[in-house]
Amino acid sequence: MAIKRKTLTRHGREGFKNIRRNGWMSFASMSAVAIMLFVVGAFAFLIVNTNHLIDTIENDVEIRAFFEHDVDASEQESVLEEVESHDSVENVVYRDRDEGLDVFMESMGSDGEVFENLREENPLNDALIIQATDPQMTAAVAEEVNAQSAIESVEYGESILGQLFTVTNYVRILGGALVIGLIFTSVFLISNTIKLTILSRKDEIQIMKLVGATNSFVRFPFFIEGALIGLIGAIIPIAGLTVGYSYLYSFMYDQVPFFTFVEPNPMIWQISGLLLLVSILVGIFGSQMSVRKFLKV
Amino acid sequence: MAIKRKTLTRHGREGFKNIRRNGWMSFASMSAVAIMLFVVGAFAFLIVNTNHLIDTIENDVEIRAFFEHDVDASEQESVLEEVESHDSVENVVYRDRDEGLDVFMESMGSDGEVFENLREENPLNDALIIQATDPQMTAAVAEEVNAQSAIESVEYGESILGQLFTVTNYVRILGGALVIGLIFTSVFLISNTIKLTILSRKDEIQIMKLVGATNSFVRFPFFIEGALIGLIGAIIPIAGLTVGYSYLYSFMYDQVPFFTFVEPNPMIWQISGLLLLVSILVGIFGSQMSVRKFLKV
Amino acid sequence: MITMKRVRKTYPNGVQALNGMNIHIDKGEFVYVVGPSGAGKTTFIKLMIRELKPSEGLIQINGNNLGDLSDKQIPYLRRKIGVVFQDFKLFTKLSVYENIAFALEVIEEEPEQIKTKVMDVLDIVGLKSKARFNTSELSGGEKQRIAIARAIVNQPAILIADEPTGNLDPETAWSIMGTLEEINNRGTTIVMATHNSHIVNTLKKRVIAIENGKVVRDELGGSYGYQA
Amino acid sequence: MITMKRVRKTYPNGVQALNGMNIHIDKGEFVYVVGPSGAGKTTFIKLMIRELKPSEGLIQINGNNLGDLSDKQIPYLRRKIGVVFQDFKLFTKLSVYENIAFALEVIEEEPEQIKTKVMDVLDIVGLKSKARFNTSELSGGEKQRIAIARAIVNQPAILIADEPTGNLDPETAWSIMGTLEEINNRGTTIVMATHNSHIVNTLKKRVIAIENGKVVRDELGGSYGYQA
Ligand SMILES: Nc1ncnc2c1ncn2[C@@H]1O[C@H](COP(=O)(O)OP(=O)(O)OP(=O)(O)O)[C@@H](O)[C@H]1O
Ligand SMILES: Nc1ncnc2c1ncn2[C@@H]1O[C@H](COP(=O)(O)OP(=O)(O)OP(=O)(O)O)[C@@H](O)[C@H]1O
Ligand SMILES: [Mg+2]
Ligand SMILES: [Mg+2]
Repeated sequence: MAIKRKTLTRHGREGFKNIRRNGWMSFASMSAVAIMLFVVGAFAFLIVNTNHLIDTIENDVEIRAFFEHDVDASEQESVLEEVESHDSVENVVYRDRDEGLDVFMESMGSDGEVFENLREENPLNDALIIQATDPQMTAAVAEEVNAQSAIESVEYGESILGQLFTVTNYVRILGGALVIGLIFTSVFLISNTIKLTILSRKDEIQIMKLVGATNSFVRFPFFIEGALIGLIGAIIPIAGLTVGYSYLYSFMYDQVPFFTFVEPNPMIWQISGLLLLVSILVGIFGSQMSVRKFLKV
Repeated sequence: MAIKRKTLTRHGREGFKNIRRNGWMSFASMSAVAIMLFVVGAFAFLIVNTNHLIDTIENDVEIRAFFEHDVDASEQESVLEEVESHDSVENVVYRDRDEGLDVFMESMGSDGEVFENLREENPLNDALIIQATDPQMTAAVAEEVNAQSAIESVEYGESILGQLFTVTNYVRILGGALVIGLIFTSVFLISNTIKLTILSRKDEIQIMKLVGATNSFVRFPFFIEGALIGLIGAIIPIAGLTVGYSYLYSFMYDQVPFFTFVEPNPMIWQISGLLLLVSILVGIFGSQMSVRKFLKV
Repeated sequence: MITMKRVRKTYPNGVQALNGMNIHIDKGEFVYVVGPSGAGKTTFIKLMIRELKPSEGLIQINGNNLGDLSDKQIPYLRRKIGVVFQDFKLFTKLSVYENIAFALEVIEEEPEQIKTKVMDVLDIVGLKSKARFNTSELSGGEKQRIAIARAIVNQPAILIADEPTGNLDPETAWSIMGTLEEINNRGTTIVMATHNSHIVNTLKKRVIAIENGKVVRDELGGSYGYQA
Repeated sequence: MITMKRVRKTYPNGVQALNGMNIHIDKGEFVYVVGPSGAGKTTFIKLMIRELKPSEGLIQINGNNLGDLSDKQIPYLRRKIGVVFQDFKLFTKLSVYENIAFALEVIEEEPEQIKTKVMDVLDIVGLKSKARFNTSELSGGEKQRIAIARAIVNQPAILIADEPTGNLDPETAWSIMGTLEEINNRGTTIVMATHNSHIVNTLKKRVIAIENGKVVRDELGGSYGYQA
């Protein structure tokens, strides 16, 4: 049964009018939407950046595989090639003992210079610097490399690495759980608020039914109204979050060179779009669920 | 004008009854309270621990002041004493070049052993390890110490320290602002929800007034009701947070030895108590503010 | 047109509002339903528009057995019945005009037609000048007249009025009765629950008297009263 | 007891509901207020209990000039006036008993006294058996009688009733009128707005007729009607 065009126009108009008629109530719903979206949005940014930080940290994990002192260049070369061809290896770099000392001295800052006199009788070994495709594969790769007879020892901070991954995995799971929890919570809270505003219109809905309105005739304006509440409620938090994040990003960029946030573009638009979509859907969902209860007349 | 005891009893009874009479509405208010308290509480724990982490990091900041090679023991002693008596100095430890090498080798892990052959012609200097009372005073203290003629140079990670404090101060301010914002937001959202439930009782309130009830007679049961909503709404999130945090604390304690959370006891009780108090006050505030609008009959 | 057979209605709280009602009203009739307070008049009306379902018995409206109608069909039944509710049931947040227009929007009347019809019916109940007012700004009698206007605006086959003159002064009440007679003359079946003995005794019609949820008297051209 | 001088009331939407009312009612009087729908009867009543403030003019109740009363004093004024509202104004979520008891709780009556008084007054209006019912489970006439019961339960000095028999069958209406007479005989001043010409013409009392917000007739033992 197709809805006539004039009726559709009427529903749209009523939806808009109802926002005004229930002025204070509409405002209450919209502010609930706005606040929860703000919280969820801010949290989403936090999670994205935490993940980014974790990735950065994890990607710093490297394996240093030291050659035996008596291994010659061609043998080193063939080991390099073999490691390179390994499935779980992302990247291998050869670093001879000289370079090794440079890197070491540099890492010591101004203290490092005092080690310059080590260069003659350099106690370091030539090494391969290996990165696993998946940082969590590091230990496995290191073991395999260590099995090679040309390799004297491997180093990859094994003492700390297990803990690091425990923590990062934990943070990831916790963050994910929190985001999901927060989203459910927001959906609940927003539809709760919308339900309260519609509860006060119970009589109105029942009168409509008694005067001969079909369920869909009653529902349609509420559909528009719900979508509008979601839409309008989303504007302020999205604008706020967008501006706020861009500002924070450039602040971090200027002040903290060793860690940058995730670039606003396009992440910010993806999150905003998602928030907007969810907001409108929740508005519609909340109003439709609430109206439904009062249609049984 | 003192309220009679029987009237007080009546108000209390009505307050309780109204929670039941407005069943679904009361539930909606309580869940709004519960959810917001959960968010605020979780955030409070997050902030407390972030602060704790920052403190831990900041307290790791130390100044290494290296003596000139030709300074003798007694002179070193007098410098130590002078630094020790400085107002902004928390703690000074003397570390000769030998210990310095030990510490250095240890910090290098298994790589360190190769430096053992440096011990004979140790390139390091004897040093003072200084901690400032306030980590943010570090730079100032370092400069003063460096002014001493017996001191060759000072090291305190100056390149990174400015950034560290920028970040930690920023995180502190941001965290504080967020907590305050979140609290205001929650207060707004909760009283918003309560307002919605009371709005639907506008007629009821006006009839009371028309039948001769004084403002305080109308208000008192709402006072009780608001307090109860705050109280009941607070139970679940407080229980959840308490259990959740204790669990998280012991998890971190077992799994991550290099950073422990703030001990649950007494922090958890302080935050819970605060949340409960705020919750009840917001319940009362929300209901009283909302009733107020409808008393003008 | 309207038939009830052995209809019983027991409310959830245990009150037996109808207790074996048997009624038959033909198309085009004008019937007064009288009875003491709490006799079951409003319950009887609620059953006809399926605001309530009977606990027992058979109800036929316009040839449809209400028990056989699905929830989806109920709105179409209701559109054929105009009802003046005892408590008016106006949309409190809407204007007088919007209240009446709603009944026409529901049946997807043409927008221009809506305007004409609403103003015509407002003229009939004497409240044309208050079209733009909010219903909360009306006196008791004015509200009642808006309820009447809404019930008749889409020219229903059946008009049910529950105490439609309870808040009207005699003069206005008579003018409304004139309107109802006119509508009845054009073929609309009218069922009017009333306590107004003066109207019942003057404008003689069929009188169905209900007491304790049963028909105790059913008399053509009867007078007010319910002692059998 | 009740005095109005040159009282005008203009609603925010511009309607002039009262247009220079002058009225004086003595203690112990029984007065009918009649007038067509929208004449201003309910507005007149709302002014007396300060539900509304007059736009102009002087109102005295019980020797108090309402213009001089502070907001704090209004409740005490209202407790001396029992009102049967045209739209009942019952607490929809409370039981019949609780509705009536509220008027006594407000004046801090003793709990045992409340019980006795509520049941007594329910007996008077014939609804003792429905004390525990929710008001939403009542018929129109039953609601009206609860409204009457609440208005008289704390024996107010003045009883104002706005169309108190509009939803009652004649028999019940007469029983209520008997109660009002009795209360009046015990000294209570009664002001009753009504459209029931039969009652006004049978139980002869002072009749004040209002039209267009003005007193057009004021006659002791007059009959229903408002053409001067
Ligand atoms: N929703 C309800 N729940 C329970 N009982 C009800 C309900 N509505 C009405 N009743 C009871 O059913 C009986 C019939 O009520 P009904 O409203 O049909 O009476 P009525 O004839 O319309 O009375 P009136 O003339 O006072 O309007 C009454 O005893 C009333 O108390
Ligand atoms: N709240 C209001 N806002 C605006 N106008 C109002 C309001 N209440 C009543 N009016 C208007 O004031 C006039 C007097 O209304 P009032 O209710 O006093 O009449 P009444 O004599 O009680 O009528 P009825 O017999 O129909 O109850 C009417 O024209 C009405 O439309
Ligand atoms: Mg009825
Ligand atoms: Mg009136």
